[in-house]
Amino acid sequence: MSLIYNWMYYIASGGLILIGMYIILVKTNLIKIIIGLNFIDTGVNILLVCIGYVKGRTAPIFSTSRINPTNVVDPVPQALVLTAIVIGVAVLALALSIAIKVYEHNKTLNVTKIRGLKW
Amino acid sequence: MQLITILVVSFLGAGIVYLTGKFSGRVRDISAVLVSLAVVILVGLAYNQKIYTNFYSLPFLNLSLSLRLNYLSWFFAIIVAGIGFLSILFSLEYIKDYQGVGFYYFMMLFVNAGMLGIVLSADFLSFYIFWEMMSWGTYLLISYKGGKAVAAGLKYIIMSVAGSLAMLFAIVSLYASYGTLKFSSLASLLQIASPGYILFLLLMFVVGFGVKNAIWTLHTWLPDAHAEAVSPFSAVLTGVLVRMGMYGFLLIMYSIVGLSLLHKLGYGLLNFNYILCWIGAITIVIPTFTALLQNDSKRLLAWHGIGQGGYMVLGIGVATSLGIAGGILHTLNYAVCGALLFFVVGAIEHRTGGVRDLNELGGLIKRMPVTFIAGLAGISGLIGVPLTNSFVSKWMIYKTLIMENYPFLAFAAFIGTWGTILSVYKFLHNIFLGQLPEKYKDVKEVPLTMQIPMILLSLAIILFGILPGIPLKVISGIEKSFGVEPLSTTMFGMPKEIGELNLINILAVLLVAGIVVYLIFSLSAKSRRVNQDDNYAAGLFVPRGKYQYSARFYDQAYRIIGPYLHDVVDDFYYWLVGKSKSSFQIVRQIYTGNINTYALYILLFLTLLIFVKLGWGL
Amino acid sequence: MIFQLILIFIMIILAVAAVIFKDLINAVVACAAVSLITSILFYFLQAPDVAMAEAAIGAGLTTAIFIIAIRKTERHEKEK
Amino acid sequence: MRTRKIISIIILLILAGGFILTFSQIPFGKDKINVAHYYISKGIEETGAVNIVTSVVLNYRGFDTLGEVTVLFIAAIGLGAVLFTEKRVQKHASKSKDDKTKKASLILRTGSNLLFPLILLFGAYIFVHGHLTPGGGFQGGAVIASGFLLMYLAFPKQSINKKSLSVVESLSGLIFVGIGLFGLIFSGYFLSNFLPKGIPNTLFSAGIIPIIYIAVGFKVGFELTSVIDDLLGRGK
Amino acid sequence: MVNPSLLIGLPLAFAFSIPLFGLISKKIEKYIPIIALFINMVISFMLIPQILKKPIVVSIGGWSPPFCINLVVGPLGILLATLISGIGFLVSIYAVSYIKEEPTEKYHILFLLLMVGAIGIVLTGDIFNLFVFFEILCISSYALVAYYKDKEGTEAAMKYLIQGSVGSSFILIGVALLYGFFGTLNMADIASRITSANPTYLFITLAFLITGFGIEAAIFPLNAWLPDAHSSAPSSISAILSGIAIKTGVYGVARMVYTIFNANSILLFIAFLGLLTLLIGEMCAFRQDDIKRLLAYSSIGQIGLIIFALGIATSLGVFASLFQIVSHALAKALLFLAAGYMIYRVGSKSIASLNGLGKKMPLTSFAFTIGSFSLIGLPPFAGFVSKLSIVYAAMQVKKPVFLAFIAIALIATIIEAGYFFKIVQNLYFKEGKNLDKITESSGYILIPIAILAILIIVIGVHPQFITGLLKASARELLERAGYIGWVLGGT
Repeated sequence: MSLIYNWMYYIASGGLILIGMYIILVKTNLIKIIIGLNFIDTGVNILLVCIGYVKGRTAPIFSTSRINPTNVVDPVPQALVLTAIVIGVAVLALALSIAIKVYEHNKTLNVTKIRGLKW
Repeated sequence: MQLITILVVSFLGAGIVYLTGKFSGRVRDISAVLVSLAVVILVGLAYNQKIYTNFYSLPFLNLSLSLRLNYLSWFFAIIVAGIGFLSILFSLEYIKDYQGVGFYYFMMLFVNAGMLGIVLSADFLSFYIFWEMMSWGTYLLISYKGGKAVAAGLKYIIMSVAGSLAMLFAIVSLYASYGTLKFSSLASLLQIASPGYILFLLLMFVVGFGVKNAIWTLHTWLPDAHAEAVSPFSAVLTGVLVRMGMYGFLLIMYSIVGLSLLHKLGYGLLNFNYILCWIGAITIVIPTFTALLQNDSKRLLAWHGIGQGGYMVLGIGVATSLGIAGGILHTLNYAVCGALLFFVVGAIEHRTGGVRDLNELGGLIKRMPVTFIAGLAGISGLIGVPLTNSFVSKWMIYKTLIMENYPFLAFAAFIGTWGTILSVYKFLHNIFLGQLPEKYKDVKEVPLTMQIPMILLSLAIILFGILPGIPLKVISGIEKSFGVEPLSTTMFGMPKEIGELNLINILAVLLVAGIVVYLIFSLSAKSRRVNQDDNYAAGLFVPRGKYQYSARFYDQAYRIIGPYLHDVVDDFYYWLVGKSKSSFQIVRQIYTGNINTYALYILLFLTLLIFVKLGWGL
Repeated sequence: MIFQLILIFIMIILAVAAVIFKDLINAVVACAAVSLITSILFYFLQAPDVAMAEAAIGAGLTTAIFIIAIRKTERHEKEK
Repeated sequence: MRTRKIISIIILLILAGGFILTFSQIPFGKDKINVAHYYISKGIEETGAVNIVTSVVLNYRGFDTLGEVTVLFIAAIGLGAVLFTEKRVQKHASKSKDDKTKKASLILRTGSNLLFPLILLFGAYIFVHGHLTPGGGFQGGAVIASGFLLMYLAFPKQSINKKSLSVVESLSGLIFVGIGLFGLIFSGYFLSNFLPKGIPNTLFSAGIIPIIYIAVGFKVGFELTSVIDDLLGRGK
Repeated sequence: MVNPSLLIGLPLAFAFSIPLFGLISKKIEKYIPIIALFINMVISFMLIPQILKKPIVVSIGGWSPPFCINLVVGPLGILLATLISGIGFLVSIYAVSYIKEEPTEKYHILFLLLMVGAIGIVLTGDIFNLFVFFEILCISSYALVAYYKDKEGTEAAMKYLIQGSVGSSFILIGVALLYGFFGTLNMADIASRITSANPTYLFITLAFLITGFGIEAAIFPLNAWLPDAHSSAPSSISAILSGIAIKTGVYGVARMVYTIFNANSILLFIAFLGLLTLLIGEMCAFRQDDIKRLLAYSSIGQIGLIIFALGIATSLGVFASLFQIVSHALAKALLFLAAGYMIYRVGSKSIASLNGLGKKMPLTSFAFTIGSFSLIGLPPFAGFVSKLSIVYAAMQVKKPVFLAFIAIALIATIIEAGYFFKIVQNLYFKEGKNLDKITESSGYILIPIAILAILIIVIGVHPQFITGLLKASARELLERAGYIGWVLGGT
């Protein structure tokens, strides 16, 4: 049981990252590729948070004064993930706007057809 | 007298000329002539002084650029300055109606300054800096006229960049292994180097200088460059710039590696010098005979430039004191003759509106007598007729070949001269002799500023022909600096022990023969001057066409030896460029434009990195 | 612990479904579901701040932006 | 297409192998806290914020959040630049759209009228109590943005005055950087907490944190709204 | 004593204030980036003498280094910051009259924030902060590449965005794994603890980070985005991307390999990668007929040379690569600015259309010639000294493999000489069609081009100006103990 417990979240984050990469490698639809990017971001966020998780400890908020400082989860990865999520949204919004413009010009979202610039 | 002043005067002079050009043409022409004259005087004053100055230091590479003056550098410096001055003088009239004349004068003086820098530099870094500045300056000047000159310029710069990069490779390997680039210290350090390393260095330098001196396999840029460049610059190009390669050979083979070490390179017949002689011999024969077949006057002279370069390489390849002296003297002689002939062609081009095709011209002797005399002096100099300067140098080269008993090389040299005589006769005959076509009826003689350089150079040919002692004294000084036992020479030729050459006797004999011929000629029946076309042709209308048969002079010869003399080396280079172009096309297709493929490249790179470590790491 | 395992299993299934769906709206919905489950997982990993952020931004706004973009372009992923 | 799938699967397997190898070195759930001990133990009295994550986000690693806000600002501006259409094209587009966009259903309109102020209130609550309860500028901003999104859905023709949006955005950004520069002037360190810490667990504690989080809340809220507005292409 | 955090704080404040200035009057926006970057340049010039004596470590927020984000302003940092501010200042002058496309206010904000991102990357001492500034740089360059909103621009931006965000995710994975291993984010802290982890697994983290930064640094297989992005972006942006953005990627790779991971075994592999990039870049550049695409490929080639020099682990090798970074940044920015304005005047990007511009736009073509001669490495220009030091650094290593590498690098230079000389000839010695209405570029365009050309000649003739700073930064990169000492030893 402890083996599954230890590896459960890593499987989740690794799985999401690999699925995201698979989409980018194989799928030809532009929106599908952007979804793939979103998956990779989510996967990395899960990885970051579960690196900071310590078994049997609570969230790092001392609203009630009785929590002694030692049994609290690591706050730093959570701070990093906050930033990473918002960066993910920013890139996503920009990607979709550029995808809209690409669709306006090429009338297709199929990546194999959008090949004006090569060689 | 500081060496740096020579360089500063020439470089700043170029700048000043360009700036004055912005205001008025007259001032610019005068200042250009004055600057080049000043350079000639400055170099002349610095005759036999031994100077060595550090003028700039690069602490981060702990190197310092330095200049030095000895006989070798002075000898080449005076040629550079002299021919540079004469070509500036010649181009005053010639360039008047081109556009971008300010750029032309700036570049001419800049290239001259670069050459002076090469000749005066005392360490390989400043040598390389000035060398590169000269190369790209020449590139801009060759393609100055536009049209076909652009392709010629590109061909030149690619080969010269390839050559100079090979040289850079050797220079930096020298610096990496010895920590210094000064010629003097390198000369002593290289004595203890392994023969293999010296051979590698020599190979690299030969490639670098060979491209510039147009030895046989690296010569393909020269005909196009000379044919397309502006005539005054072609004179500088063939006379002096190409001879920088010669200066490089002398520098690396004798003042740095030294004669004794050269003999130890290679075993028996296969040593470095012998191969160089054979390259020289081939460079004499093949280009001279391709010159025979050319119809364009400039191209013909260009091929001769390569041929004569072969004599020089042959001369210094033999590595005897007579041979080296012959090679160096021939450098001077050909510089004079080559420049003179290009001035002649330039004069004709100037007067006949740019016509260079030998079949069109003819009979200009009546219209342009001074140019004819200069042309006659030039071609006799090229052939090596007695009483001209290259008779002395060719005589020395033949003598040393025979004394060192290289029969085949001597035979190649003779054939070379024979080919030169044939093609040069075609050059003179088609341009000056024969019947004057109508369209050149009103051709006048070239203006004075173009005649002076021609006259001066013709006098120089004759002067050095009769009194070879003047240049030979300097050359014996050069040989002393090489450590070769110097040639004992008299003012008029060679003393008895090396085989009598006394030009005064030859002069006396020829004078006597000349007077006798003149007497016979003037006492004989008075010949009546007859106009060409007032002969009686039984009432038929006499066509005004050319009676001259000189068109397509060596047609039969062309049919026989033409196919063999097809420039196979040039085709090889074009084939090489074509092959690399197609391979670049394949490489270009890596970027397919498909985003999935690009993502595939990224992940492939990542997995490659992981594999490289896992492979090595575990 | 079992509940988290089930959630992760559902999340992986939803992710694979998002890859397979041809209709982009379904794929986006699957993606929203994945980020919703992620926010619940963050709750289990004792990271409430991140859970709220992921819920509000990941599930809420990302889905909206995706749907707006799909409305402006094509809805179905045409194979060739 | 087949070969591409096979190659990518092989690559992904190798990457999975790499992940497994590396994750085996980072045991899940073990106490790997190293630098964070300082934040946990001295977090409260140094920054006065009860929510340690907020104190890390704003004080100890405030530079990241400043960068983060800049990233969002760039995204909004970049979106505006990419989706920018000249004025005349926009008027023409909005005129032609008038007839066919039917009004939203009654339930949606009244529901959203009712809910909108509540959502704004909830969003404001989140980022005002950033240093006390979980949540903060980003989460509150996102909630406000979803509120505006709801209004956009309910009223297809209306849109927010872009000019005021950009003013609020840049003002709140300036407040954040201004506080940073003030910190530099007062106590020699960029973004240092120069205001009094107050009593932990009360509203007005933790120096500059609530002020910055209010500014960030407004900024994120309005920026995401302008992103949605640009994407919908209704901006006046 | 000027506080280096102003280098990032001030331009950020200016960037946020541009929309407010926009309300007052539309014309002011064009000049704000100039003011901001001019102040940055002045600050960094004032800091140089002080930093040569003792590097400054500035903590953000007032806590002692490992517990907060700190800016490590060593010789390498200040060198690149000065280069970025300088070139940014010049390009912002160029952009005043070059950018006429409609939302100019948004262009200037994005441009200024791109500069902030670049300076932030170079100065920060914390890997997550490095990732955030890297994101700022990337996102603003995505938006700016798509600025013209034409068919090419959007497609190029799309491809650049996808590859860039894949790269950023790899960097984030790398940062997460590093935090997992060592529990700290401060570069010096990680560098001091690097030996405590198992080197094999650590290498996978290094692989992720190198791939992430390598995409921005345009190493061979990862640079598919560069030709499209640089050729379809506005010229002032491609000048910044080629001149500065790639260099920050190279700085990232160098920081990871030298300072943090101390991975000397991979340096030979990086040298080989650099050589491969050089060859491929030059080969592709030879066959282009679109001038900006050609310049983009030649950037790939030059970056290959820089990375190759970086791979030579000796102090002279790193010195040579930094010198090449400076000389390439100047020359490439000059080339893109000059080519951009020529295209703007002539109307088409093809090289054939540039024929005969030498007479109509003499100063711009003269500057273009200087830039291209400096890139080829001809003597009186800066490119010669840097290429000479690279060749010397490679030779000094005495390993036969480096001799072969440098021989191939010189052959690549011949290819590069091939296409640059062809363009110079087109400019001067070929007749152009319908060039009558073209006049010389206006004031705002000429100032940056002239200053860049003068800088190239001055550094070429007298390299001592920057060699002192270059030697110190090479030492900083190589002696990681020194770097750790600055940050952790004493504040």
